[in-house]
Amino acid sequence: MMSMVATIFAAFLMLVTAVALMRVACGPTTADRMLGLQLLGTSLTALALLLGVALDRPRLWDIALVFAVLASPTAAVFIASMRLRTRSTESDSA
Amino acid sequence: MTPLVLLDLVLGAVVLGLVAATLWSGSRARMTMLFIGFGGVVALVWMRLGAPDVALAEAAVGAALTGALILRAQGSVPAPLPERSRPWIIRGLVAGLSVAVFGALAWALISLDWKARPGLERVVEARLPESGVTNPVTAVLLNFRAYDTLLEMAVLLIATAAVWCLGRSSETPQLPPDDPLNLALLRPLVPLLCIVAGYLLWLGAFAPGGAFQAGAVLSGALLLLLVAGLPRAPGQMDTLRLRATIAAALLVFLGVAAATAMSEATLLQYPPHRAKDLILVIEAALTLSVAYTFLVLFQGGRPPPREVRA
Amino acid sequence: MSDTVSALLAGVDWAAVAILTPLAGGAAAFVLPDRARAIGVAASVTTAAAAVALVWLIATAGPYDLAVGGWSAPLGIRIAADGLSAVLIGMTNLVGASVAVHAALTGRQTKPVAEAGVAAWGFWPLWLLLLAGLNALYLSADVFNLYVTLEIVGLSAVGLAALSGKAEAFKAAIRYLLVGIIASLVYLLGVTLLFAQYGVLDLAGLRAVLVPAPATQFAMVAMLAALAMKSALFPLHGWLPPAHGNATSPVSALLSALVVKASLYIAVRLWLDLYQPAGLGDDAIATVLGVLGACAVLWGGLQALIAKRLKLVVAYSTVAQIGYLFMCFPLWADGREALAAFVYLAVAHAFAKSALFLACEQVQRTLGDDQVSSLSKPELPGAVKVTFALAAVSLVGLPPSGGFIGKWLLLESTLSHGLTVWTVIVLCGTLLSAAAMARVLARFFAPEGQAAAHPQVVGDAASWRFSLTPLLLAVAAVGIGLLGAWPVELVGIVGTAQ
Amino acid sequence: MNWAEILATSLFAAGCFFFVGGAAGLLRFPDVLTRLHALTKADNLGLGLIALGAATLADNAWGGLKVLLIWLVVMLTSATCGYLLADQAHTSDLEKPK
Amino acid sequence: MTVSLGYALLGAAILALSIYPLVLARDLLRRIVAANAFGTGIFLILVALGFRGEGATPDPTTHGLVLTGIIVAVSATGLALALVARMHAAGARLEDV
Repeated sequence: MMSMVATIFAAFLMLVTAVALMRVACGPTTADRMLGLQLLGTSLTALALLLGVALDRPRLWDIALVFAVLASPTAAVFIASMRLRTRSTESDSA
Repeated sequence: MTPLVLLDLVLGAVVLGLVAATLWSGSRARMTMLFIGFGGVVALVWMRLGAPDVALAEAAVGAALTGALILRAQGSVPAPLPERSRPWIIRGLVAGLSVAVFGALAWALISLDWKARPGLERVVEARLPESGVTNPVTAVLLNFRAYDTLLEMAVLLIATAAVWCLGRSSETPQLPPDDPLNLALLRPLVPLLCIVAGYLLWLGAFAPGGAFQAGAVLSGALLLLLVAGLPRAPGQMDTLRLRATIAAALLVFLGVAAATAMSEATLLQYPPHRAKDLILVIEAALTLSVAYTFLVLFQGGRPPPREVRA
Repeated sequence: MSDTVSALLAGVDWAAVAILTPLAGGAAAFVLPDRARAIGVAASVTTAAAAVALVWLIATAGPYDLAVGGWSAPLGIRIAADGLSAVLIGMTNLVGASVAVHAALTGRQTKPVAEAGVAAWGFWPLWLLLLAGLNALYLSADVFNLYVTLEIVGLSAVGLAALSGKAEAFKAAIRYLLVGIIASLVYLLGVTLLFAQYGVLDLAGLRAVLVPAPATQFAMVAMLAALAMKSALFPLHGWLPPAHGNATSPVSALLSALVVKASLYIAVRLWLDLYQPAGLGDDAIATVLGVLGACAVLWGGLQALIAKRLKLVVAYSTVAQIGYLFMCFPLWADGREALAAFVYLAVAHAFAKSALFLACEQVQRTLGDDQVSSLSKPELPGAVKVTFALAAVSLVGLPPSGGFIGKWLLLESTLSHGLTVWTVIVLCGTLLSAAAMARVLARFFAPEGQAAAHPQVVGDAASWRFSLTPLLLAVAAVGIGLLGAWPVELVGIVGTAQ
Repeated sequence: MNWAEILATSLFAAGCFFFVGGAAGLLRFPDVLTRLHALTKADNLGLGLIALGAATLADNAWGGLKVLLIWLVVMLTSATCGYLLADQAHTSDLEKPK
Repeated sequence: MTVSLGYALLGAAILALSIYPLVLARDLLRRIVAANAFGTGIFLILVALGFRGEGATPDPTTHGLVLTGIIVAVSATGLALALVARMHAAGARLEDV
């Protein structure tokens, strides 16, 4: 019973990820895309938790943990790369 | 229609739309960012198909690390000029090829006997007690097909050596250095990533997890240290220790291979009572090597030697 | 005497030594850059010795076969070698060790290409790991393991191709890498479908169960296409000349002599073992391969004839030689009889081509560039000219060289199959490559103008260090023709299980 | 359904509601900073509720702890990165469409 | 059974969708991303093959092969991206390859 409920919620949450992906696709600024990815990351974490319940495999929560901890390096690399690029364009124009 | 079918359909539609949106149109930024998302969504597919080991690797390697690599490249390579289109005949041919490949592949897949698919799960299950671990995927990777994994370590080392031969690493992207807030917030994450890596390594013997996943998570910690601009972050100097860490997995694996080949057993045949320990030792070395390899791949070149920096 | 030698050798698993030594050497050369050259030469020579021992044992005691880790197929991976693998392992290790010695002899003179900051040590780890990959590839009897070895070979070859640090070399390397990645993925797709249908990855296991089914046939065609791409079969050869022509000379020698043979070997192995049971051993595909091979012979020959740079002449001649090797495929419809032709052509080409590329280095250093038009300057040392002449004898296929025997066997086979058109093409190709080589040699041996008053020879480019190994390799290319029936007998050793 | 399952179901439902709110904000709000504002609140609350729901279903204490740890990590990450992103969006040309 | 086949066909579709950009895209980065997607398509077929229905033990061999494939793919991607960056630094144009 619980697995069925969780499956339905998971399918529903998949649609939320689709919305997040739309923001990633449409931008318009790169920061918007990053925000979309951030929502995607959070909803993927939630989805991993729900799938663990839905498929009755609590081991899948470890994947949620990996999603959660690896969100910060990706975001940090993103912001750092943006800084590097802004600085290099500034020095180009100077 | 059961809920699971509903989930399958939504998941399939999202994946398909995502691939098309990533590859077929739009700016470079759109492609890169969507591709990172693609890795995450694919990890869900692996979970759905009962492959948590693969899902862990995809979440860590496919989404996070490949994403970091591509973001870095995107930062240092400007987008090309607006695309000149190729002659229509070539485009037509390639489009035709895509359709033909899909048609032939679909036909081949449908023609398979999906009710009685051959597979090795029975054999693996039967021999699992002899492997020294209880997670069948770890048994496959580090015992039954350990030779593949040994050669795979060579692939990682080749990638590192080749990247280093291209020249010195260019400037590393860094977060704002003068902001105490981000350091204060990032600092707890680094030990946490290390703990999670250790947890995955330990888990691999009996549950989904293992060295590759652990190594990828550990390299997340190393990347964080690097972009946070900490002065003593690892991987910034070309030292003996760095090179030895990168080569450690291959060397340890080779040591085991040589020892087994020289003993009465055959190549890579672990003594049964030692199998568990040997696998753990190899996996520990593998975790470290994988983590540092990803770090130097991210840097995209050979770091300067110690003297230059001092 | 041979019994004593065999008994002495039998105690050691030489195949394992031939794989593990270069792997360990590669890792060590990576960790200790200061010692890389010494490690590189020592590991290359040790590996070559192990390979010779392995070939000896196969020749005297029969095929090699080992279930790695004691896990028999289908669970584990098997490594095995029959006569065909043995010949190619011998070729790889002898040529490889020679090139390594050459690189060590001449490496001291190599000026680091400072502007690109390319690390000179990089050759050693990459070459040793490439060698390990090649040996593992020839020994593998598992289709997925073959994929991993293909990746080792492909990635290390790309790394080596980029070593020269020139912008064109980077461009050629990325093109090479993309082709390699696509080809590997297509091959992996084939492996996936085979596993889908049979749940088996072992070659012998597959041969036992293969049936003509859609998935199998798709898999076989995909794998063959991928391997043809990796072997630069016409018209998928576009990546080869820039990659081989812009690399440093030892690297060009390794890529041209050894690396293209690796994917070709897998194609032959699959062709001989799996295509008949898959219902694809019929004429259609074989004819396509043969026709493409013929096109490659003519096109490569033509391009070699008009190329402006010496290294491009040599690189296009590789395209043509690969064509000959693919022309062998239609002759195998009923068994292994033309295998000897294939092996002779492949081995003779490996020796001759490595000799040519290594000799190019001395030309480049002496003349400052490698334009064909400047080859008539009289500064060139005699050893280079002799090397070129000997290697040309083998490439063109004049008696008594190895190339001659290969072409003779090929012609004999085409005639006995009644494939007269094939015969004509082989002869045309021979004429073309003779013309291309004559174009170079004519300039060598008919120098124009005076020697410059102040020869601008870089360093000691005239030294024996540069000419010794190429000369030996060229002599070997000719000398292979004098080995008699021994190689044919060796190729005839067929494993029960590979 | 026992009480834990009922509780979990309602927590899941509430979590999904917040996710929908976050997604709507991300889609409809006019610029980066307002979107950021909507997002950081909604997705953290949404995940928190779903994590709480999952924790009520956990077999053992470690499972429940792990789920709560996940929530904490996501909150920490999103606070840091949201801050950095806002900072970056202010000081650079990020807001210009690329 | 249908679940496996469905996901295998999804893999085939991903693979087919990535062929065009893999072969024809002018931007090298796009070709590299397309190669990764192509690989994912193959991995999806493999994992779908190993799937044996809800609750049943999947085939761990396919998972092992996919894990090996993922690591090989990221190595090749890392090398390719470094080469592209280096090519750009050396002044070659990215769309001429």
